[in-house]
Amino acid sequence: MSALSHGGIRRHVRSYIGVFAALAVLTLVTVAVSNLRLAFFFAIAAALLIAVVKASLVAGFFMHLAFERVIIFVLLFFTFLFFLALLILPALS
Amino acid sequence: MQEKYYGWGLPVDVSVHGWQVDQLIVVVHVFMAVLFIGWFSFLIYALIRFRQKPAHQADARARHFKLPTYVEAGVALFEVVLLCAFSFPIFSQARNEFPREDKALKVRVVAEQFAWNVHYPGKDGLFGRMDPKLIKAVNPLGLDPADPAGRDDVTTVNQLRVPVHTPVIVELASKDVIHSFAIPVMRVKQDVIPGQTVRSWFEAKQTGNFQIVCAQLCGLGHYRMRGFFTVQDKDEFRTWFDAETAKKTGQKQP
Amino acid sequence: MSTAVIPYISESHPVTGVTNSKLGTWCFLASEVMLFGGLFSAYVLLRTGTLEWPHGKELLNVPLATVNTLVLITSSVTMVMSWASLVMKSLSRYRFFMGLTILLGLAFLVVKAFEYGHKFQHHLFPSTGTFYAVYFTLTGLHGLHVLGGILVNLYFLVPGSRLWRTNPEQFTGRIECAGLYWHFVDLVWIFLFPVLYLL
Amino acid sequence: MNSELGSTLKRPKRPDKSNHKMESLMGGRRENEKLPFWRRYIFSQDHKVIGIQYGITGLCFLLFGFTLMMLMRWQLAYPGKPLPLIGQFFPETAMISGIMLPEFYNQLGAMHGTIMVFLGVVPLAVGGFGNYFLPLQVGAPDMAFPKLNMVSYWFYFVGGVVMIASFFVPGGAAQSGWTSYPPLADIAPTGQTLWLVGMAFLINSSLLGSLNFIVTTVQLRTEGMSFFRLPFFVWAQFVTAFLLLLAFPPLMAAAVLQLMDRLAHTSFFMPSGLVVAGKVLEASGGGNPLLWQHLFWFLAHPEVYVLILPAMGIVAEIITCNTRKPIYGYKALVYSALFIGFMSFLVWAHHMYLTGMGTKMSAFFQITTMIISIPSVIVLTTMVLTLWGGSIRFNTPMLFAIAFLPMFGIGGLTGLPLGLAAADIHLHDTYYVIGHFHYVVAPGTIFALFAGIYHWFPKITGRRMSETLGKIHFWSSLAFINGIFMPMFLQGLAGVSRRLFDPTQYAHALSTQPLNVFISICAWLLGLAQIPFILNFFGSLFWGRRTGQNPWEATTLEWAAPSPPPHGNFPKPVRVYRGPYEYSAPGRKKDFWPQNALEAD
Repeated sequence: MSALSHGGIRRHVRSYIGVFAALAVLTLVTVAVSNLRLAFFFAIAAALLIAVVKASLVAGFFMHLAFERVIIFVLLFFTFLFFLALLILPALS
Repeated sequence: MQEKYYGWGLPVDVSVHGWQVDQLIVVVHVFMAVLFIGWFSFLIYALIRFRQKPAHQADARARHFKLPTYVEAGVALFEVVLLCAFSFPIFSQARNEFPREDKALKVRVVAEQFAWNVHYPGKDGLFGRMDPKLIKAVNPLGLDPADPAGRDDVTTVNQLRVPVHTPVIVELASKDVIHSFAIPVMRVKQDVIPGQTVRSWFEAKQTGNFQIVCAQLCGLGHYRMRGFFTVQDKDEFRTWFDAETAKKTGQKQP
Repeated sequence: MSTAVIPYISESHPVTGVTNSKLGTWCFLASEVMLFGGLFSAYVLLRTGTLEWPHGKELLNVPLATVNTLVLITSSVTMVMSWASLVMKSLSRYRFFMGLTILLGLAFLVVKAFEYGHKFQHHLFPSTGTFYAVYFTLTGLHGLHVLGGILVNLYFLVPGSRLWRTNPEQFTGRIECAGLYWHFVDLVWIFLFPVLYLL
Repeated sequence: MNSELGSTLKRPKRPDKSNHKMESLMGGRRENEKLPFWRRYIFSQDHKVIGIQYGITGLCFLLFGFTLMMLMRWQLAYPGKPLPLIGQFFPETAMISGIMLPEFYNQLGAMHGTIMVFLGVVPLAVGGFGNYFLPLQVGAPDMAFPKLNMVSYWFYFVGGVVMIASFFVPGGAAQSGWTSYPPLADIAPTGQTLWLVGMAFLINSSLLGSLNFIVTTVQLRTEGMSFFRLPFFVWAQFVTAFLLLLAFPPLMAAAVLQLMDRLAHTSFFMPSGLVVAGKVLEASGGGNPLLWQHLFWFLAHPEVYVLILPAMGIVAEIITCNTRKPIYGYKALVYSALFIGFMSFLVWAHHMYLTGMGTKMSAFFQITTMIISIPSVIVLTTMVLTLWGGSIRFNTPMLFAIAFLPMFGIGGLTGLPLGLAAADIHLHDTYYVIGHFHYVVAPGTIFALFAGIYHWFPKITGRRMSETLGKIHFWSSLAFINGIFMPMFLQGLAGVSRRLFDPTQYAHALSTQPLNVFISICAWLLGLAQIPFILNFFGSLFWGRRTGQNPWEATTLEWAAPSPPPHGNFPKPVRVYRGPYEYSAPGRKKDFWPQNALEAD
């Protein structure tokens, strides 16, 4: 990553500003959605969806996951799998 | 009198449905013995035959063995049988298939640090209301005197008496820490988590005096938290129960 | 400090394509995902366990938290800008953006401290109820992670940057890893904010 | 201590192709000698010195945990009788004129479990052997992050000191089992808080260590060392590192929650309306004790695979080396280890069948538990088939490694009835469980660690341990260890529950009391049987026969470095040409072909 050409990094910087704007807007959106008094299930689904979109923006552009090598994805795939198991199974039993 | 109940292996089976648990334990242990003896004798044979001898060199050509893969497949298959034919039905019977309420004796057992409070609903079949704030030495369950349903309830400490050949539904609760209500001879064990009530059930097929065990570490008195589990004939149990109710209701009418 | 020469510290491994420190940082972030996974699992189990669970909106100050979220997002941007300016070989712009990141992080902590102080005044402590216990524990542990991130960034702002003169490549890699950690801390807050404040 | 640089360093002839420069490698070594004593041996960053530090501290804690058990066995064999000789030296809070108190027995039980698992076996297996031999077997000069490696040892050391200190606080050490189930753990005396703080240090130490192992294995493999040319020991440590990395943090979260419960009076694990000793507890309530059990067992089951995987790695190395034959089914072994690592995250609730869990959930966890038993069967079978067609040498490490196979077999098989929920109804929390996991850990992992010590002692010190003392230690330990744990299965079937301070209170336990006496005698004799090992271990440091670089004629890379390897491990960078276990290759004079040997010789 650090061996980027001068032009390449310029493009990256422009994308950071775009991502920042998107994140700010999404934050305001999620607060607005929560004020809509949706049914309980939809409120959770909406909030989590927006949070996931924001998270993937941060991870994809700021943490350069979009340009990362496969070994990092293998590591994150298994971590995410066990994260889900830990999140869901206790509540089911 | 105690000896014939207990020994170095499985204790006597006093429960009508206990044979299923014993059968599964025996089947699994036979399966384990067969596997271990076969596998261990192969190990010993290989050690003796291929020990280091002068002018003998190991041959690196790995002969591909067919048998082990079959054995592994067989083990996997038998485990499926163990699960579906034995463990799932027995466990669901113990956890889900409760006897019919009207035919069964309902009892509540409240565990506390180092004693079992047994609470019978009495003739009206209703348990009196309990309130933690009312708990005192003389009223360990915190029974609310104002509640009419509780007036005829019989309460004992560490004494669980049940009639023989009658299904018993036990409602378990704990006042302080995690205990575990276990009767080895009945093949019954159920963790009692404070903050939740959980139900278990069993049916005795033989009279006698047995013991209730606390199977989960619950503090420094865990080892002496022994309860007495007495199975009596139906009429013997009724006379005992009537005497207790009379004693309890007798006190109520001055 | 003499260490035997360890390869791939600043140039990436020919096969895996990553440097040691980046793979190490991602492993550390994986363990942090599991740490917050444990805490979120506690939140899910406790919330599904009880019937009455207060809505975050009534008890917590949502507008202030929204501002706080924007503060943290801005600090994420300035962090990645500080790394980008190192790639563009200008130490001064790096120092500017890194300083900004640290200030924004401190601002986030000040807002949190204000929120906590406000609650303590109203005698709302972790021991008042499970909702407050979850709120204080999760945001508290997240706050400690933010504090840790600030200390690391402070080190890289002044003493750490001497490495720029001797080995700029390695220093850029270090800032990238500090940036990964900081973005992760922001990512956790992105999930914490709706879960605690909005649902 | 013993890493003086006897070998003269010839300047290498061929120019260095690989990207690390030769001069700085030489420079690194000369610079290392100039370091002051405390920087070279106490706060050292050399993975070998750290490995030895972990190993020695781990062995000391194993001995300490063992003595705790020997005290417990006295109370179980002769309940209520004063402990002869040393009984009067204990404070009033533990023993009154030699007669043990129940709370002290619970402290011994809880700390025996904690010390043996978290302070003894894991640091020895992962911290000691992993730190020392993973870089060597991978062909790396050192771990990827030396400073982090040093910090991980000192976190472990502080955690150990905190654990020992917890014995001396008022109320004694943690006394709610090594599992520390709340609400009992929440209302326990201050020792429990120290246990949580100690655990926090141990968790972070293992985390930093596993990070190092993963990056070293992935990034620092030398030229030619592809993933499938790695020795199985490296694979086992690699999978173990992932288990530590991903399973420990949830326990860290649970420890934070329990610390909040104990110090900030929150009630994550305290349900409402608790009445303790007659008084209503004023905690805010609403908590769920099962939350701790889920988070704890989410760690604790991968933790037991952390205990067994390095042992499998060590046993695989020693068996192939001493049968002079390539391992049977290397790929099957590696895939089994990976599959065990993956499945170990999905089986944890088989410890919780009786907590009121529904039949659907217990069915799921029974299925995953049965699935995870298959790779263990495959691992054992491949190791036994490795013996077929070999030329087996019965030296001490090989004896321990061979004994590991049937012992781990019994441990694994006795897991079957416990994994079936129906049989678990009767066997849960009885001595059957104690027999099951001790067979896996004591004659299993600890025998494998002994095998590792005997096998690699020449590489670490340049001297051999005595074979006669080794064989005395082996045969006596094997006999007594089976004498301890085999009768426990009978007690378990009889329904004797675990953690009983005085088993004679129960009729069904009273009938097995003769077994308790027999077990206790075997336990004390096992303690005596360790004396030959201790003498052998420290004696051979000075009087053991000197050995060269490769006394066992093994093929893996650590035998390509001098004994003991200098700082930076390999005088000349090694290059790997073939798989790890090329023994008795047809048409060659010597019956072993080291990984780094050129085609010709």
